[in-house]
Amino acid sequence: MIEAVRRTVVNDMTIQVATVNGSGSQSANNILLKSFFRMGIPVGGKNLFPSNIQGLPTWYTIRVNHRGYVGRKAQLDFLVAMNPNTAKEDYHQVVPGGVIICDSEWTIDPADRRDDVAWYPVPFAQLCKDNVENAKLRRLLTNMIYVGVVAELLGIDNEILDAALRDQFASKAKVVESNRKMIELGKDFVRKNLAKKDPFRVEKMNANGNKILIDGNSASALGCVFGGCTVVAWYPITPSSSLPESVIDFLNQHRKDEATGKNRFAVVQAEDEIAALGMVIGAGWAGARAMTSTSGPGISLMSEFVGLGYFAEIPAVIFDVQRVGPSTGLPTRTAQGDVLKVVTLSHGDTKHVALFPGSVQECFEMGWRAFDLADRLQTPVFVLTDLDLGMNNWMADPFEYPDKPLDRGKVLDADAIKRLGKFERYRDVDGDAVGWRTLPGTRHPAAAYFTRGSGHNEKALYTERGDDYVHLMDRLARKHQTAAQLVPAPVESSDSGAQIGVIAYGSTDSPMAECRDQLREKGIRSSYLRIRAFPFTRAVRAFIEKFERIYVIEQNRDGQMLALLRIEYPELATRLRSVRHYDGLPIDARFMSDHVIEQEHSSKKELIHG
Amino acid sequence: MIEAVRRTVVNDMTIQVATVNGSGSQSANNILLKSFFRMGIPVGGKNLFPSNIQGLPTWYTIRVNHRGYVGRKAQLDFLVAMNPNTAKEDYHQVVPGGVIICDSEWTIDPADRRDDVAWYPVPFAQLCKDNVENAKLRRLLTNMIYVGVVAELLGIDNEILDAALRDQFASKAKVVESNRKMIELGKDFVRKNLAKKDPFRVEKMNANGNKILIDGNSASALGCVFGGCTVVAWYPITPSSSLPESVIDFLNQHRKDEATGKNRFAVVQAEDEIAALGMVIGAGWAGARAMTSTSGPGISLMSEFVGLGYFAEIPAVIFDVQRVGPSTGLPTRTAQGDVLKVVTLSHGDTKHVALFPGSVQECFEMGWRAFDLADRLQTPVFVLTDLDLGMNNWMADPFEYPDKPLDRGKVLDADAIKRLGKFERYRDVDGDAVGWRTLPGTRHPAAAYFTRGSGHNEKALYTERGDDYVHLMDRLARKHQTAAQLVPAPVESSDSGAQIGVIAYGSTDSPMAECRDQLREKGIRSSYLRIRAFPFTRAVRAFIEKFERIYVIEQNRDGQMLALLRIEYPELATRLRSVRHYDGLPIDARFMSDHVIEQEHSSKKELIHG
Amino acid sequence: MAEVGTVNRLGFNRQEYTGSPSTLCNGCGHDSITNHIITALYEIGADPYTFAKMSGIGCSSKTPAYFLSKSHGFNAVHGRMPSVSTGAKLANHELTMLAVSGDGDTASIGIGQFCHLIRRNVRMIYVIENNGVYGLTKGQFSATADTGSKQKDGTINELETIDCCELAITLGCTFVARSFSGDKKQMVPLLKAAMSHDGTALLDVISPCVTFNDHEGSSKSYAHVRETDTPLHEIGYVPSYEETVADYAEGSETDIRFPDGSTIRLKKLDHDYNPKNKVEAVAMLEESRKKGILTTGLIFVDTARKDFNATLHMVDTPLIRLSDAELRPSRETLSRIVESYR
Amino acid sequence: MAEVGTVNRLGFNRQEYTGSPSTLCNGCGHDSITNHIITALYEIGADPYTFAKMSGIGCSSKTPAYFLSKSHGFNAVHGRMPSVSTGAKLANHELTMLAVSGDGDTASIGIGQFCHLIRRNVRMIYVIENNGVYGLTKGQFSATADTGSKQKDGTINELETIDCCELAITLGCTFVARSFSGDKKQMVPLLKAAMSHDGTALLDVISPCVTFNDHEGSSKSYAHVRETDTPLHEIGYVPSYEETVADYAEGSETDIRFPDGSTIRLKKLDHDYNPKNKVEAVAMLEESRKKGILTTGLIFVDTARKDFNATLHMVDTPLIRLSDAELRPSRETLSRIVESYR
Ligand SMILES: Cc1ncc(C[n+]2csc(CCOP(=O)(O)OP(=O)(O)O)c2C)c(N)n1
Ligand SMILES: Cc1ncc(C[n+]2csc(CCOP(=O)(O)OP(=O)(O)O)c2C)c(N)n1
Ligand code: SF4
Ligand code: SF4
Ligand SMILES: [Mg+2]
Ligand SMILES: [Mg+2]
Repeated sequence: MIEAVRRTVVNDMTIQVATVNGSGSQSANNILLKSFFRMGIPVGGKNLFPSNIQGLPTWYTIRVNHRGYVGRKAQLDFLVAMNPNTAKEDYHQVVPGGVIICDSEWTIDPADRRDDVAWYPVPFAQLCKDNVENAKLRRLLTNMIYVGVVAELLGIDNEILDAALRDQFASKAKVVESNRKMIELGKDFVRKNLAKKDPFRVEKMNANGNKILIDGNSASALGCVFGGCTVVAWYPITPSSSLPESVIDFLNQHRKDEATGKNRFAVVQAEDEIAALGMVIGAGWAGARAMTSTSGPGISLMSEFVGLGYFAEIPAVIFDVQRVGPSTGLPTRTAQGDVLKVVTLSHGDTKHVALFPGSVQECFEMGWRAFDLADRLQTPVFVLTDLDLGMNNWMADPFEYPDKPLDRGKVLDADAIKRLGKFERYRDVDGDAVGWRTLPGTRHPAAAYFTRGSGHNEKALYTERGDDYVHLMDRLARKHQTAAQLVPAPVESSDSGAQIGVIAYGSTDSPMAECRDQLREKGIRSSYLRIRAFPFTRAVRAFIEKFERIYVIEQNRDGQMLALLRIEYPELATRLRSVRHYDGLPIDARFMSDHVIEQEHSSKKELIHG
Repeated sequence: MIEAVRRTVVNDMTIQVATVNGSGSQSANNILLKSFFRMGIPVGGKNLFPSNIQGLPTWYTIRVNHRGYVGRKAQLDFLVAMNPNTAKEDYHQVVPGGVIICDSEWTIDPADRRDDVAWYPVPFAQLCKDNVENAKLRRLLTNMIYVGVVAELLGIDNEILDAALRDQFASKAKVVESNRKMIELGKDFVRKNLAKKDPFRVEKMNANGNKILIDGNSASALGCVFGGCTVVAWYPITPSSSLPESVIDFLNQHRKDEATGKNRFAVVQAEDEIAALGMVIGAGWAGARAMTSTSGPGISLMSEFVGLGYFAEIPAVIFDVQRVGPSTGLPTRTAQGDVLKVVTLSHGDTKHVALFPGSVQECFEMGWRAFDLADRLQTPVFVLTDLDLGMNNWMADPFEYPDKPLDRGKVLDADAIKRLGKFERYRDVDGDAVGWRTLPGTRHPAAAYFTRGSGHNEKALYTERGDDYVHLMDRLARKHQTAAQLVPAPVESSDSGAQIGVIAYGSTDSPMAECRDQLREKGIRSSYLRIRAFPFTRAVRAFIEKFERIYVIEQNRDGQMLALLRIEYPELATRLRSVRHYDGLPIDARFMSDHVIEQEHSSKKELIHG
Repeated sequence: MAEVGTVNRLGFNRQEYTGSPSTLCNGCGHDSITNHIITALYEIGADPYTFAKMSGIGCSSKTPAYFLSKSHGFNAVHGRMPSVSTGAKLANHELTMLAVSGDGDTASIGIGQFCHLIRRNVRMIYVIENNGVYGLTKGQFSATADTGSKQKDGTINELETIDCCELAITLGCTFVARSFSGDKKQMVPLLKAAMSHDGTALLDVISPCVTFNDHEGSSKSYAHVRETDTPLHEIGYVPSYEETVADYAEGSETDIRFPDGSTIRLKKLDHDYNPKNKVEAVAMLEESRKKGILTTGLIFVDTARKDFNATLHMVDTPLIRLSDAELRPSRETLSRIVESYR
Repeated sequence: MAEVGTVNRLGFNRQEYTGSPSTLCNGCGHDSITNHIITALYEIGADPYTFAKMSGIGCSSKTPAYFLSKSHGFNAVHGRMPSVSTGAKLANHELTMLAVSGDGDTASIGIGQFCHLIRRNVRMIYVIENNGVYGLTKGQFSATADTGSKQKDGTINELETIDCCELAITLGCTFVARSFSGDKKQMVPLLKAAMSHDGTALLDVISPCVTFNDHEGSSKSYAHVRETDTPLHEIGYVPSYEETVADYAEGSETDIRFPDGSTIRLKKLDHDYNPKNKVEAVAMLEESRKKGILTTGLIFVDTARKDFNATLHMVDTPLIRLSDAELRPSRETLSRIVESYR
């Protein structure tokens, strides 16, 4: 039996909708998400979907939190169970004191009948049957009933909800109408038939200021557009596809010649990832800003071309929206499992530049900066996001317009060569280890050079000489040092009197504030360094030097960032500890803090005993 | 002016023949090499050739050394200059007191006229013209004149030389005859026209006992044949090609059905490296012992399939005969630049098993053992050699016949399943983290399972559950620990009272004895650990723990083995120092000892000042 | 055709040829093909323990999980199923290789391996479940999308389409058929014949994607395919263990005999078509492309060429069944070899 | 043909179209092709500053270093030149893409990219220097090795040969020619025409490897090629800036006009051949294969299809010349976009 709840819980809950994919619940969930958002309550939405198209279990989780914790929280308060196949398991996910909404017609096994939650049965199927004639539409529209139910139970603002509904279906008045009707049905049912027995409520607040709600792939795509990218070559793969697909949409909207309607860009859906990167390399060589986007298997396939880009020094931007696993793995789950792989990609001695956006703002910002970096450094630049960041919706401050013009890097045109009197492609004339380049088509007899992935000297002539090779490889190593000057520095945030350091990167940032609050509650003050790029900048070493124990928290099995830090800072290696989460769900704050606390305790024990 | 030399130098010299490739000098060099070898003098031959087919400079270096130092020695004693295009540079490579043989018709720039060497002009072109009618044959036969010249100057045993000549041209009496004639011409010319002014001589000794002379690729190929390999899929690439090509030869000789003449093997020249490994994976899955062989670019292309092999647990053997560079690099130069790349190959969390043969014996032994390991561990196993080891001729003790029968690993047939009553492909029933497998075609209703690179549970059923994934990945990590029990342990060799440790692997072993003697001369006693596999066995840690300073010596820019050691042993990371050689030539003893000594001195300085 | 009772000649009922339940969209063409495969296997009395089910990645490539649960299956990586199949077949030639791929898996990323598989004539059944789009990644055009076909969002394919049948014929494929997932009557005998064929048997089956490519303007929608489907002939399959009964009028039929003794019988429809002529086949496909029709049936067959295992002169014993003694040469052999390096 | 003086219409002498000295074997067919390329460029008065020389890996792929030293060149990775070329052409469509590849580079590892390049009809000249072997890795058979051809060590190729011309035609290639490195008279006008062609212009040139594939029993030896070479027609090229003079008898010639105003004139030899018919082209190639002859000439041409840049509806300005303002939308645009996510 549920205890009568007096206390109310306002603007702090995790709601999960359990459905099947292909059932159109995404619109319903978006409307809920947007409503909370516009009520000024911090919110985050995460979609947990299967690697298929229709009919398999899918969960959408909305976290509403007045303190701004919008990372994943494993504990579930509020369940909308729409999928009978997973209901049994779903029921048991809810915390005591939580809420379960399900179809009143379902027979529920007594073993699953929890009496520590508020149980709201709703005759979804029946309501729908009674109110929707078109059988095809029924499945779609059922979802709107739960929107109404949830809205009524939680007290979502009516006007805001209706505006979110209208936005969702744009201008299609008829669609809006039929959906609105279903929402009303849901609300009405609650009002007439259900007594509120749970503590959860939402109330307008003002925490979201100027913020927007956007997924990381759209943000990265915008970064590409504002980074001046003109050539996009890609091959579809989850969870990356929506990135280039968004680029296409944005380019079509914002990069056409108004007079002729023609494209100031080229997008090619390549035959595979090898060809995709090949096209990017070709375009970059010819002087365009070019990018591709992929996930794990594509990264593996791109290995050989990445080595060419590194060795022949050709700009390219590669987005890796990481997913789980070696091989095909879990295509619809999130991970940070390519970090070490990407920065050492391809055979032989290579070290690549990689950026790790930690938020959708940074997807945008590093998105455009990646093109500047690639041109400036004349090398492939990776931008590593992940499924969680890329495909889920996140709140963000409005994106800032680039603070500097496009940096095309060191390119000489015919006039410049005339002035200089000579040109040698691979000579380090400026001490930054980056040579000047010319573009094909440059009208000067000294402009041409031959690009190759085999041995070449400063004049770009073929060579097999050992000293030439060493000279080139040493310069490339120095170029990596130049890169360390140019990549985004890490971001530090410190408690006063911090006892430990915490290092994370990418989407692992999102539950970090919550995690550190949890640590603080246990008396552990921490300093947090968010790494934003490889090569590491000086600040990374400085941070590690400050603490005896630093926890490197990441979402892979093998501690890939940890490995990189150990390689780069052997003398600090023993300070580094590891917290790793790799079940494919976004890491949550409790997991992080529990593991840090546990290791802190055992380290203290060691001190006492040892 | 050359000083009159009284002292003689017996059985200790480095001879270099400078020619152009495609000129047929290989036969001449082989005859010389074999003659020294059969005279019982330790000898090693290294071919330095360009990445083209005909007409470019090529150098063949023979090191003769009574102490058994047959690794590369950068210093050159004895030059046979047959290539006018490189002569200028070649002359200056010779040590004072050395020898230069060249064509007496060449005009030599006074600046190149060294008077600190013994200079022997020989009218090669003229002798040839006078004695060979067929103009086409002339170029080939010229080489035999220098064989005669060298033989006479050094005192190569006549009978042995003639036997080597006959072996070289097998049974072709006419060819032997015409070549013999040229050798005699050379000898005769020396006898009649040249006064010996250099100290170098060879004399029969008895250092080679039972030894053989063989290249690493042939040895590896023999390993495959004795490892029971039945399916070979490959794609040509230097310096790997001669490995599968030797496998083909050996299989044709030793693995035919005598009755029908049919093949008990299948060799496919695949369309590329992706397909090559795909075929190997398919064959391994079906139960065959299968292998492929490649070099750097092929390794990059194989990434995706390697990840599948790791994740779906399919045996495969992959030889990587390493060459220089990222991208195409220097295809005909040697390196150890794939070490880190190979053991972490493919996206996501992967850790692969790799063997590092340090000699031709080990190419053979690890060659066959790799198949046992792959079957036992059900995973791709890499065997990493390099151009130096693979394509050059090395002395070796006769190969030992495998000390145990083929180990086909954990395979259940229909009877076994009947007995057991059930079968679950990916369950760790024995605690070694390796499941039992069945082969397609097994006649039992419970035998079939579905192999996939996507998420799977113990029953090989598709799953996207986080706990299943973690369970699987953790087992794979444990399997790596099992591997550490099975791979070859490192080999240790210690000076009493050793002050430092030295770690090397693969072909870096060959000059190590010489290097440690050089260190000893400078008062530095060392212990040497030769790593033979990844994962590291316990002995590696134990070794590092013994010394304050351990030098990891390897042939790549980035210290790839060093990186692996730092990742695996962070608490020992600061003990590890690095000596890296990466100009594409085999590392030589002096380079190693100089660099160790230099760092030893600076470490001592540090101790004094700090 | 064999009378369909509750069990077939091996004593198996139809159920025993099925697999786990499909997770594809309701109405997906691929599920129909799965059914046809099950029917063909059941009717022909196939021995499940001899099969290896091969596929790449995609909705189509998932389907081997949905039939023949008693057979081993291998879901390889995207576009690389041909090489894995080649390796497996070399290892054990007694396996009947039954492969399913998608148009993206075959004609986009996989076209290289597809070409070389055909060149080698590896004995296998290769079914392309061709919907003109990448189903699993949500509907992008594949390389088999027809020129002028429309995507759901209105985008038109302006690129040339790759006709896998024409490509295969050009490359010397020895069995090339085209069909439609909705045409059980045609597909089942074609599948049976494919199993009898000693070489690569390609079936390019138009298999509509109801979720992403079944709308107006799509040339691979059910409606459009039904409208333009033009069979070359009526097809009957007579297994080796049944007697051939001549029940057609003289001249109206062609019999093609496979090395295993079975026969495929092509009954002429409105015009003559000779599936043994490469150039005629190409001409027919070009004509169909021009006319915008989908010609289905057995387009080309050549029963004379050697399969890959034969080309490689392999022994009859499957390699995986060779004994240790047959695999590892003797101690004496090693000594002899070593001796030759002295 | 233009009178060959010491300089051409741009004032360049022949020397200015050369590159660094070849490092190939003496007598290698590839060196002859290099010469024909230089001749064609010189005669036509090509502007070296507009060229991009593309290649993969192999002896053949080295040759771009041996011509047009004033042009940028790109020696990509093995088999992947087509994608790199596609990218470069998209970035700057004013570049004249002149690509050289080998038979291994194109038909083995590169066949996937080759197929898709053709499908896209990227405007470029694509010369396959076809010797049937991998020269650079010492003579292994490639996928274009003819069935029955013998290797130096006596091994016979028992696999089907891939005919790159037939393959290209099947895939819709818009300019397909075959020639022989030793036939300057045929190759030079073909190369000129290829430069005029608005799409992918394929020249599959048999180019004997003297070191590994020029022996008795090889179907790609000089001797065998000379013996079996059968030209389809005599070829003349009239550039746009010259007047066409009708100097052939009525009916004995075919003129094909390219969009740039130039014309290729095919003079009939012993039989009629129409290079505009796909099926006829395939039939001819099949016939040649059967007869064991090497038919050379312009096999197929289609001047109507759009090239890839046109298919992509790209602006006339090369992408690399767009201004920063054209590339980066305004501050206001960003605000508007951001607004839409509120
Ligand atoms: C290397 C790689 N790239 C991309 C993907 C993503 N991917 C999965 S299925 C698929 C396309 C499948 O299309 P098709 O073969 O036509 O099968 P369908 O789903 O249409 O049946 C792609 C691109 C992948 N799994 N691996
Ligand atoms: C990925 C990769 N695999 C293999 C090689 C080795 N390789 C270099 S050239 C070549 C074959 C070249 O043959 P072809 O294209 O016919 O050129 P040819 O030398 O005959 O002119 C190969 C296999 C390579 N460079 N890269
Ligand atoms: S998405 Fe298309 S191809 Fe995939 S299961 Fe659904 S209908 Fe079939
Ligand atoms: S090996 Fe053959 S292809 Fe290569 S350069 Fe020599 S002759 Fe030419
Ligand atoms: Mg498809
Ligand atoms: Mg070739």
